[in-house]
Amino acid sequence: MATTPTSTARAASTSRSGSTSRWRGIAFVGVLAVALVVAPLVSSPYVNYQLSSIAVFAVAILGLNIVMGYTGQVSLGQSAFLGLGAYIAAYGILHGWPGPLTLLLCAVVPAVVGMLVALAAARLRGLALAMITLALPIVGVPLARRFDDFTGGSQGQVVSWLRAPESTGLANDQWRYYVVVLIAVVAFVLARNLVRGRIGRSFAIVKENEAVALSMGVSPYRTKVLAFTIASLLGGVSGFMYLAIVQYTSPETLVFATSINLVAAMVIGGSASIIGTALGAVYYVLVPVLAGQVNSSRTALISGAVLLAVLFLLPAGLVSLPRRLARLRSSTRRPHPSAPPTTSDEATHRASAPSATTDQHS
Amino acid sequence: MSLLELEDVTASYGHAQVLHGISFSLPENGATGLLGANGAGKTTTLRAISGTVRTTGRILFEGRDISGLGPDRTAHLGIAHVPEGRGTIGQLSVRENLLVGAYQRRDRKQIATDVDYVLDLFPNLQERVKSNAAALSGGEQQMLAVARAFMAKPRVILLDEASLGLAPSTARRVYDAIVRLRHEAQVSMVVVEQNANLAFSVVDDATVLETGRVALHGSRDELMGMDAVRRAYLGG
Amino acid sequence: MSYFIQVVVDGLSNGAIYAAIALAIVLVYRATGLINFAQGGMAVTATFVAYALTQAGVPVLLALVAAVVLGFALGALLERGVMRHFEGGDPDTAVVATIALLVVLSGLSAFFFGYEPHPFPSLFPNRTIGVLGVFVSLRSIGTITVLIVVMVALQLLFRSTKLGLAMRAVADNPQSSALSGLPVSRLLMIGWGLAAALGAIAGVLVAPQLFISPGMLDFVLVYALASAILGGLDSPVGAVVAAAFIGVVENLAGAYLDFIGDDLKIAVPFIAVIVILVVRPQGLFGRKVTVRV
Amino acid sequence: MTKTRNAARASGVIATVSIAALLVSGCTRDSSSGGPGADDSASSPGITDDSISIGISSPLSGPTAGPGSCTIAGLDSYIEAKNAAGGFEFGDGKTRQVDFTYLDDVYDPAKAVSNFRQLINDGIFAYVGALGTPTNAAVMPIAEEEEVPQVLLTTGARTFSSDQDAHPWTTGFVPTYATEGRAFGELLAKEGKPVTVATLAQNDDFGQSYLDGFNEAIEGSQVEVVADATYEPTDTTLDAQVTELASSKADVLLSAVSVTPLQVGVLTKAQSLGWLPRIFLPSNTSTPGTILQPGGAAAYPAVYTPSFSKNPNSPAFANDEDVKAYNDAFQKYGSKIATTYTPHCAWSYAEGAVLDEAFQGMEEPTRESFMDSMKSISGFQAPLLLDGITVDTTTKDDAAISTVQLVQYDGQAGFKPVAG
Repeated sequence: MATTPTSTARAASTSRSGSTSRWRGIAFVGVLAVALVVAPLVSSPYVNYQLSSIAVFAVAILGLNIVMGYTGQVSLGQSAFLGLGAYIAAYGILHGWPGPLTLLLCAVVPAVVGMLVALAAARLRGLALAMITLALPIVGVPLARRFDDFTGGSQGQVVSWLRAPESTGLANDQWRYYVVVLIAVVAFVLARNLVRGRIGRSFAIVKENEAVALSMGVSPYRTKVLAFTIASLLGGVSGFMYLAIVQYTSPETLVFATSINLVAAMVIGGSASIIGTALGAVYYVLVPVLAGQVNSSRTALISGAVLLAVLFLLPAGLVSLPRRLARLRSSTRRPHPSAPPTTSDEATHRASAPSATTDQHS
Repeated sequence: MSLLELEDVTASYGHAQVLHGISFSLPENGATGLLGANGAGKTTTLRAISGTVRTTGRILFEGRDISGLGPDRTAHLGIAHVPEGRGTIGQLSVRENLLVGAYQRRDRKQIATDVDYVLDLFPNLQERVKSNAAALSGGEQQMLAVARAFMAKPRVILLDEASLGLAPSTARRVYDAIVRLRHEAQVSMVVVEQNANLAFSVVDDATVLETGRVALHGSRDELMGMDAVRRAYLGG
Repeated sequence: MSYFIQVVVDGLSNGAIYAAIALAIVLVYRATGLINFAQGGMAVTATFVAYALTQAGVPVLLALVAAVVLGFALGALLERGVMRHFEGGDPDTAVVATIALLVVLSGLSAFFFGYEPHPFPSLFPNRTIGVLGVFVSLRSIGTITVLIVVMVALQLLFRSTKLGLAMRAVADNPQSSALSGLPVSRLLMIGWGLAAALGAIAGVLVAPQLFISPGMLDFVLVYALASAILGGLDSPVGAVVAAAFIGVVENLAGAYLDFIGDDLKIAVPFIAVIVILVVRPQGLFGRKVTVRV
Repeated sequence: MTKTRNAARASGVIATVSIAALLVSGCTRDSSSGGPGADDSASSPGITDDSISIGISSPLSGPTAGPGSCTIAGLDSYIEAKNAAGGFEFGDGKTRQVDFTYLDDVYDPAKAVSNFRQLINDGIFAYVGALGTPTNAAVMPIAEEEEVPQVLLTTGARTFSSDQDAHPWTTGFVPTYATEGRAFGELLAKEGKPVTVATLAQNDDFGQSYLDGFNEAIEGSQVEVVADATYEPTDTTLDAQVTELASSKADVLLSAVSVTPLQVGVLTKAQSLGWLPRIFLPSNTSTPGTILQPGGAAAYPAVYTPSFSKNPNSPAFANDEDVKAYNDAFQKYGSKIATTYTPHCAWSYAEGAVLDEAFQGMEEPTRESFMDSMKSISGFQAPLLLDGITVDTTTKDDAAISTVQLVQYDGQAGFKPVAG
């Protein structure tokens, strides 16, 4: 089969509503932009803090999604880059470096560290790769304690900064919101262009089949190193943003558990999806809050149950909700037996893809 | 009575229907081919038979309707599916792959004899019997896939694109062994193959599929005599 | 000199703890091909069953047997009820499903027993024997003995039984295994059941030292994962040797390398693992897999 | 994927979820409480004529959830018991019910900040009793900025008490770790003979403050530290550290270990190596039932611990009035929150009484008045505190409780006063 069933269906649906959907898309971006600008003006500091947190973790998850979702490599070390970014930001601010320079270093230094790790690790796959990435936060925490001149040790560092300039007439929480949301929007736009472009295609081919990638002149190794580097860069940037809103960093910032939660949030939002990334961040920030409102003593149990429930209902993530609803609607119209156990469309998609590629060349 | 008979079989993935009523039959000790362009539904037809895709219509095997049975059940009944892309088990050695093929058998002594037989049939495998399947070359993996299917002592082998990605000479060797297997072991076959020259070296007759429907059916000689078929599938 | 030997012996007893969990990881990887975060949750839950029984006056050995049986049932049930839903889909989704199971299982343990660690009775006498100034607890010796038995049993299971072969085949390539007539679903269920049962054994072995709490295995799991991977992931012997290696190297580094100290000694085995993996991606005992194009 | 269409749909989801979030938190900028000068009325947010609301964020899940739950359970027991008995009397002559909100932060500073902001948003009057050094450190600057009291913290880190002029809205409750360490040092220094000491400390501010206090006290005495080791709270066992320390054959082991199983491991390992020093244990890991008995502490010549509260489970206090009141209240309220006893349960109960005392001195319904009153308590004998231990909040550089008593393990389920 040259065309997979899903892509056929999708192609049909786009051609049916090509131009309307483009207008809808533009209208949506407009509404979203207005909402993002207006939201902090009408919201309480608490809501602004939560919205800013979503922006922070969205960027961290975006990095994770590039390496895991788009390129298909395991990473359990994203929290280490988040923490590294936060520490660099704290050090820079406390030493009076200009904000933009600090931000730049928060991007570059973690990117270099990530690249060095990836140069060694990118030849590995599966669990071995998981192991190396997992070692980063595990080793990072005692390192952060050890170098307390740089990090403030286990007490952490309070950094009171990023106060709203008088001239803006904004409160601090609003100002910080605009700063982190601006960074997040830039990161998302750049990432979106990246994954839609040539590099994004090489990510997808490497994820699909490394042998095919080689035959098409794409080096899986270099592609993976690039993906890890970008992921670490975004992790570092999210660390800068973290310091902007939390105003504090300590070894707890980079603990392993955060990495795991970020991975869960990424999958919950939607693997290999930009919008899914944003939804994952919403999930990451809001579910613990909602769990706390249900019962503070049972947050773990509630979060776990919610996670499991979402995975059950939407295995492809929150981003697939509209598609899922559409399918439910049509299947009530035309009764359909439940999907066969061993062959989901995804599996078919994957199995048939290499043949499709080969055929184009023959 | 035919060994295998498909009657008006349809199949779909999700909402996309891929087969729109396929019918053909395979006699005892026969070998039939499925030809057609990409997307014609050849692979899906094999998957319909082995039970890895949801179908409607009837699929009779030895007179019994097997539609709706899963792959482990159809394998138990004697249908061995050699999937596209070979489907060897990479982390297992050649010998272990062969033993997995014989999983449902209880006749230990005969299993040992059959292992020797397939290793004789594929001397390349004999040399690498302790290697992991993932370490084999493409041709060797394909040989292993066929050998493993044979180890189940099936009544029928479903062979999907055995020549895919192989050098012409390697593909030829694989098919030579398949021809030998067919005659020596008395096993029936349904062969899906892009390269009709290779296919026609094994099969007695063939069905041509177009977008999920039967376009043409005929014996090997009839089909080879048709200009349209020759142009489309025989490169001439 | 006796100090050096004592450091090594201490390292070995730490290694025994890592090895207990590492064996469970090897088993579950062999049987399901997944990074299974729920492994620790299942082990802790099964160990809590044993704990509840010992609290009710049941002898430890009997409680262990009950935990193993219930653990098997729990593992099989989770596979049947939860994980089967994710088979054949995106593997990342399945991994996150195991994370969700871990969170739910520890949440449930906490619901019944709280987060505080509780003392757990040992299978072995709480005594220490000293030879030439080197001291080793009977508990460590007993743990190591049980581990070796489990290790040999696992090695036999995977290398010499049809069930083991089938489990490995299913973990590696479920589709092809199904086409060869392997009952994939049942084998995965058995795999999860065995993994949880082994988790129960591991949990009961390490709980007297670590105390039982929902988070008992959180950090041990990390070491155990390192051991399993260093050992090559499909080799029970490799996992045990690697765990011993990690335990000893860590202790020696802490004791003899001043710039490492007690705080950074955790980094030593991890850096060693990374170096070894980069040089030898299949691990110390894994079989080399070259993927041809 | 088909871009815009799916995007538009998914965006619908985002929008819905975000709106839901805003609705749940249910508030706009105008109704926000908090900020200085935000209110025109005389009273601060979170207080009315018949109620006052306070909040706390502590770890309720994860590894530190045991102590974390207790910091809430004890306080909740005191508050609910008092509410049920009619309410709290305030210095302005009114009687109020206390409305108590608690949240889980999993020991994560970002979550603690989020929780703190949520609590302010919900209109709490004060933030009381939270556990955890990094979490409280992250909250402190915001408490200052928003001028919200962050008081009676259950953490012995010096940061929260040592400079109250710089941090006027923050106070610690329990003795600082340095206070505990100093008590040990003083005991040894007073003996006036040469003593060798081995120290084992957690590699963070807890361990470091302990050692700092100890070293200050032994300066110039004949007490000498001959071996030292540290550990990470995430270590599996401390056998290696104990082996190293044992080779020093020191007379005394100061084991500043805050993790229960590890502390038990230290006690068992040292005696298994044939090393039987006198042992000093911190107040949070010296509970007889969970640590001393499983660790076989009776084998050592002496096991000391600093104490300032009564252990409600100890038979020695079974007939104590405070303990009875505590047990009744805990049974009724706190046991729903914490299932296992740690000393933090007793501490936070006592903390409830200190809060009560501060309320009684509060002449106006404002946070300023509350802080004034909170910082002028002295000589107050809170329930469950040992005789001779009093609460004094008037010092500018120490926690509300700044003294401890050393007690010695009696080999069974309790403690006795240190001989001599």
